[in-house]
Amino acid sequence: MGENSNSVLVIGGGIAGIQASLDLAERGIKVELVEKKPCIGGRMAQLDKTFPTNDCSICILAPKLAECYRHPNITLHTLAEVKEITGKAGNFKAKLLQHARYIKAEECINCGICIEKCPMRVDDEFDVFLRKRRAIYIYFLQGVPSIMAIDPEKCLYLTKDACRICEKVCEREAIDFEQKDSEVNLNVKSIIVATGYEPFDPSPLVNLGYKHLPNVVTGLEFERMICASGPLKGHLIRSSDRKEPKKLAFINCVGSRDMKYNPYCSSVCCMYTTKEAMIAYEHDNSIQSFIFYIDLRAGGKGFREYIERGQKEYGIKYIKGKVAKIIEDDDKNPIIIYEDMNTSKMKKFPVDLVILATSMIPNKDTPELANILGIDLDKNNFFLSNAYLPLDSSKKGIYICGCCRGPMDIPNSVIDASGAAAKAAENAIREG
Amino acid sequence: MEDIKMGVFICHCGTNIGGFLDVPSLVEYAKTLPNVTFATDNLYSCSEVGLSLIKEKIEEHDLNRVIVASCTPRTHEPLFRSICQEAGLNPYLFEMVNIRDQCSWVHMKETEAATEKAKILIEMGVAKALLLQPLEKFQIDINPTALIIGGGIAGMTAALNLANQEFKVILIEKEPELGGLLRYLYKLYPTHDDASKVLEVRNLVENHQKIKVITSTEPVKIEGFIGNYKVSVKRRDGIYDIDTGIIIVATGAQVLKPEGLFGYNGSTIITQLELEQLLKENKINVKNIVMIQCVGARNEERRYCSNICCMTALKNAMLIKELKPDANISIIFRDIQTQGTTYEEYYRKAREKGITFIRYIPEKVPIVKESNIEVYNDYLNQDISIPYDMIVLSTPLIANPDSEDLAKMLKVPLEENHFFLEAHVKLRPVDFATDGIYVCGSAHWPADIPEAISQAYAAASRASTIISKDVLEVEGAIAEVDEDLCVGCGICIKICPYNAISMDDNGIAHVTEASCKGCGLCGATCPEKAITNHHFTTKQILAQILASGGK
Amino acid sequence: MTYKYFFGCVIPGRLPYLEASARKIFDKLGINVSDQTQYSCCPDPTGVAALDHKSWLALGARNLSLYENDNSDVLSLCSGCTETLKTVQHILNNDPEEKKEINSILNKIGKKYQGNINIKHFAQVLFENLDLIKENIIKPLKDLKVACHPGCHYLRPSEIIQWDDPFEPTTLDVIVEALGAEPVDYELKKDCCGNPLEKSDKELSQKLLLNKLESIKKSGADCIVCVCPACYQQFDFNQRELNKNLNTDFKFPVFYLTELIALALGIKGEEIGLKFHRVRVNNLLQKINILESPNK
Amino acid sequence: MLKVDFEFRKEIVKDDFSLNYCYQCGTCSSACPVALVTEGEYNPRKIIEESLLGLKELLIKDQKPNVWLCSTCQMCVEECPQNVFLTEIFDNLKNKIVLTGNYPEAYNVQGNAILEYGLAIPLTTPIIRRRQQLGLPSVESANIEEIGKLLEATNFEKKINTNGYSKTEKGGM
Repeated sequence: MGENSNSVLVIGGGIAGIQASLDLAERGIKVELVEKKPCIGGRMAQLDKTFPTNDCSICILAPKLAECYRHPNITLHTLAEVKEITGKAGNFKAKLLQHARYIKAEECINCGICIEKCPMRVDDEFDVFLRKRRAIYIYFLQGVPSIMAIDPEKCLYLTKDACRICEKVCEREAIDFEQKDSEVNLNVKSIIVATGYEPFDPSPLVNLGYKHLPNVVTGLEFERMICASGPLKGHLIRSSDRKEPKKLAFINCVGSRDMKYNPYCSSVCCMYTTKEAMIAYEHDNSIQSFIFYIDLRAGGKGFREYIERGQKEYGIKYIKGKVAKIIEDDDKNPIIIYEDMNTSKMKKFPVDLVILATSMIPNKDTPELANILGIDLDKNNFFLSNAYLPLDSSKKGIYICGCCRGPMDIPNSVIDASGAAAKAAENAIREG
Repeated sequence: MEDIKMGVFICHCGTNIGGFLDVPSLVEYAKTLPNVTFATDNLYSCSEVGLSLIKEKIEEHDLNRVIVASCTPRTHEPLFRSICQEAGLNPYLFEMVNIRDQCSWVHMKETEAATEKAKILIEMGVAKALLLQPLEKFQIDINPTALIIGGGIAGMTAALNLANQEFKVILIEKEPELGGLLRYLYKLYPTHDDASKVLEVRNLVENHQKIKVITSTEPVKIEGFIGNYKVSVKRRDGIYDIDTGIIIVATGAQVLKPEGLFGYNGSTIITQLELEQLLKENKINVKNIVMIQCVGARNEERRYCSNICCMTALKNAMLIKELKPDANISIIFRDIQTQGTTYEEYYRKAREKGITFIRYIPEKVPIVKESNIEVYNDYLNQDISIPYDMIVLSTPLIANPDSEDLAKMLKVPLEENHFFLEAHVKLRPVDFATDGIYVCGSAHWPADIPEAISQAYAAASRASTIISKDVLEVEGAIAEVDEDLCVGCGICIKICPYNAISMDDNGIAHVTEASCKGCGLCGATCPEKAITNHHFTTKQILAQILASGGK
Repeated sequence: MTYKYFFGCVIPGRLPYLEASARKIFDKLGINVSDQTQYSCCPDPTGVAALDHKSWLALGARNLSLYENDNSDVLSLCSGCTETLKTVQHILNNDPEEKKEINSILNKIGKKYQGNINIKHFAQVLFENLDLIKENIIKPLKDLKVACHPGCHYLRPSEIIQWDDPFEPTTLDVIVEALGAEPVDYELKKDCCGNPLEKSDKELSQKLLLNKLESIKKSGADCIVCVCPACYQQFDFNQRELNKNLNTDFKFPVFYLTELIALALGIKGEEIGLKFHRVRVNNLLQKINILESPNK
Repeated sequence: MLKVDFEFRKEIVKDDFSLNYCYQCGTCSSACPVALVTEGEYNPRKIIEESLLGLKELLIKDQKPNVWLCSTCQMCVEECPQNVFLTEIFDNLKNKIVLTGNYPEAYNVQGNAILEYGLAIPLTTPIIRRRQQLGLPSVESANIEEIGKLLEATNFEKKINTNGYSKTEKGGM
């Protein structure tokens, strides 16, 4: 990459990174898009539907993935991480660590034979550990680039010098165990950080029973459970007895607005629990959902109407109150202990399945990346932004967008991403 | 006659289709249809593998018609078309059949019948594909100028960014000065910076070489199409024309005046905006202040939550506390809207300052008496009384009354509350369905200053993707008027939602190719059948109807 | 490390046999604990604290002042005392105003609170000497299923107590397991026994006890272990009364943790006054061969 | 109708500032074992809301909900997402009620025992005998005059109800 070309480094290949890349590419600016996972798509790819339109998430995302892959101005670096940034606005030098994929990208046609034959079963991160994948795998079915990757920590050959079955069965000889991690050096004018979030693990809230009670799951797990391409093929059943749950309870603010865990509001849970309850109802009209909330936050466009629709057309019951304790009966049905604030009476409320709307928290490696980029974090470890320059990081030429600067929904991430693209373009031109 | 070789690709869409329809039998059926020389299935046609397969088969079998039976053209047609093009096929020789949204999803429990329906749908697709004609896309020149309507914080921010990207920007404002609602605010949340400090951006805008600011000006007529809009604006001294490549709508919103609500009188019972003025002038000298939230919002008339009033109330309550620490401030609310990191922290800080929060339910709204407010306390299940010296009503931002006129001029839609309606709530939040027009700030939905700023940058970015180009390629499947049949009745001009048809000097309707989206309204409406909608010709549609068993 | 006992009111004044078991095991384990005289009521965090915060603080601070400047940690035999002493120290160390005021009161009796000592619950000291206990076990408590009742003030508020996990307490189970017994889990493990409500609503106090006992019964436990004299009284003294009032039939022997350890260390039942228990413990201990069966 | 009393709220806040942070989520009542067995008649959340509104009559006179039913188990404090120290706030309310004299007798018994002996449970002859049997040393608790002096400084005797208590009365716990 020559010094004179206008190019921007985008870190993170979720919806924010993708939108920023596409805007810049269409603007005529070259983009280096870095994603640490084997495929771009991010969290949005894991969701079943999206509020408030209830569009199928992957269906509206997939064309953008393909567009990113095909756009002449975008270079994808998957399985890659930013290791070092030097220089300043207008002339940053980035050093990427390109992890070996052990696959010849141009040869793999994603036929899947290697997956069938691979003997190693590994917890599938994309499906939030609800099913197993193999050591050779495609990150998710519609993933881009749609080629295999080998998990070096699980592959029998790479860990124990055995197996190599994939190599034998691949007709296209696409397996390449000789590949090594490598370094990629780039020159860019601006940097956009779009590294997203991860869900909070609610295990420390012991009284809610996550991991102790089989029929208490997280929102993201539910999202995969109910997704047609998920581990249950969209047939909602509970893991304890494989029965179809009929009564669902959603608990909002799990780990959020909580000084002991995450003091902030995760912005999206009131809406997405409503969405999940709606989808459940659409799968099975005999399902009844109850959403426990502190404040019902629906300030976005059409959000309040969405909640009303949830009440009227989907029979969702909203119950004011935070739940501190969930127990179970002998049939493993969770029992929610809560106060009905309308009457101030305590209730023991048995349901079939509980869904915990867990907080969005910063990615584990955010502090490390902040260090590499030389930008500040806020007190919650999100990247620090300024109220009136919301997309600027603390360093000139580096812009932040989407959930890496605080919890937000998809439209706001997309707005942020386009906005960061505008800032990055402005910087590239002014510092050019 | 052309030798038609058709390829049919049937998509499983994971299990979205494959889980409910008998896809292999669809493949077998497709092979029996006229001119189908190749048929196969695909796990995900839109995946890279699926796409390469299509390309490979076009070349291998020398296909000159391609059908993908899968999801919806709304999201996927452009992708499949571009694949055909890459394989050397005219993209309009591609036809898409929707066997998911309109078949497998709606008949999940009836595999057999649904599979039969899918066969018919595919047969209809084949019938149409036989009649498809290659079409050419049009190239249009782009005027690298941006016109921004509205000089509030959103409009100014967008203007500055585009100008800094070295585009020519024209910013028009109906008021005599820039600044919008920001001019009336005292301090801003969450930092308590003076609004005037943020307003300083005005100087940068006014002095930027690339920005032309025109105040006391409103648009009266908008013509043209992406890259080539002509906007007529009215000034005191007459009407002027502005040529621009794109338009950004940043016209903001206004605060509801709560006439007749909760005893609003403008003196002891006032709005938050009026309170800002008192704060500016340091004129608060009462002790017990009660704020009521959702006044005129979240009710039958205005169902929506205005998004910014809770933070405004918290801010003003805290500012009063700063000026008058012994003041007792209560906020009567329904749900406190403080999303995210800083706002939730701000809410905690407001509680820390000793502000009293009382929740009310819509069934039992607060009653304002002479010196106290009576309200049913939902948390205690009983009525309580709060003494007051002053009441502050938090009213929503409502759409500007002139939005409707502007929407008509732009031929863009408004949503039910008369805010501008974007192309797609999720993924195209600042775009309109009409190309080259964008929206940001409270014209789109009640937005606070930080939100309006982010959106302004986003709109600027979207606009830059157009005006950075010299030429743009536009849709080929458009309407065409047969001049011999047209009688110049003008019905098509009225019905066109994209402002794409005009009357020429001879009284004959004329389609502006760059604006036409090929929606088909004109063709369906023309009493003389003078309009052909390419790619959806009467012949093609009739063939489909006949193939479905119609007569 | 050396310790000084804080006995509080209930154990010396009503349950001296628990004091005996504690003294015996610390002696036997060679843990250096000496007596401290001149102490008053801790005072009771459920009683005096409700009457008057200032008096509660002042009495607590006075007790703490007795132990200061001595290089010994406080070893409390009661969870309530532990909580009071820790909380008083926490409040005074975090509130200089309050500390000043309390010291002006203490000054009238020639005392001064500084706030520099460690306060430990006896179970914490035992947990920290687990290896020592294991080395000295003579009679492992085989085939004994134990429901541990940590009790509220042993755990909470965790910010001040800073010891076991407030939601998943394990320390007692670990000790019990080390003795050779089998700790069992039960749903209401971390719930209150109901003792403090005796002062305001006896019936309610019994309802809480009933829930606890039912939950313990479900777990299949043979006996209950606790580490607070208030809980001990609630379980041991009130079980019979509960049976009478509610027509139930609970017969759980209730042990103080020190008693179980004493037995495992080979200390004889009569030495630690097991006969004073209201719910008889002999049958159970004979069944698991800790006490000799009269038939043999 | 109940009247919001900002001044009384301020009094409660002065004793424990954490009251202010409550946002009425109901976690406390959901976690409270006493609320559960009383089906919400005892309700920590309501006591906090009444405190936030300074509803003195309900809190101090009517005692609805009855704050003396708090078992001080601290479950609510542990679970409260806003770090409100409910148990402490309740103790402070109890202190205020004590000044009105309208509180459960058992607390008084304890208070008077401490005034008299410095201990909540004074030693009785049978216990002293039992201690000897068990080989335990005699109890040397605080000098009661010293305790008396200290409690005089805190005004303890004036705050609690001492009517009917004499040197011969026995304390209890």
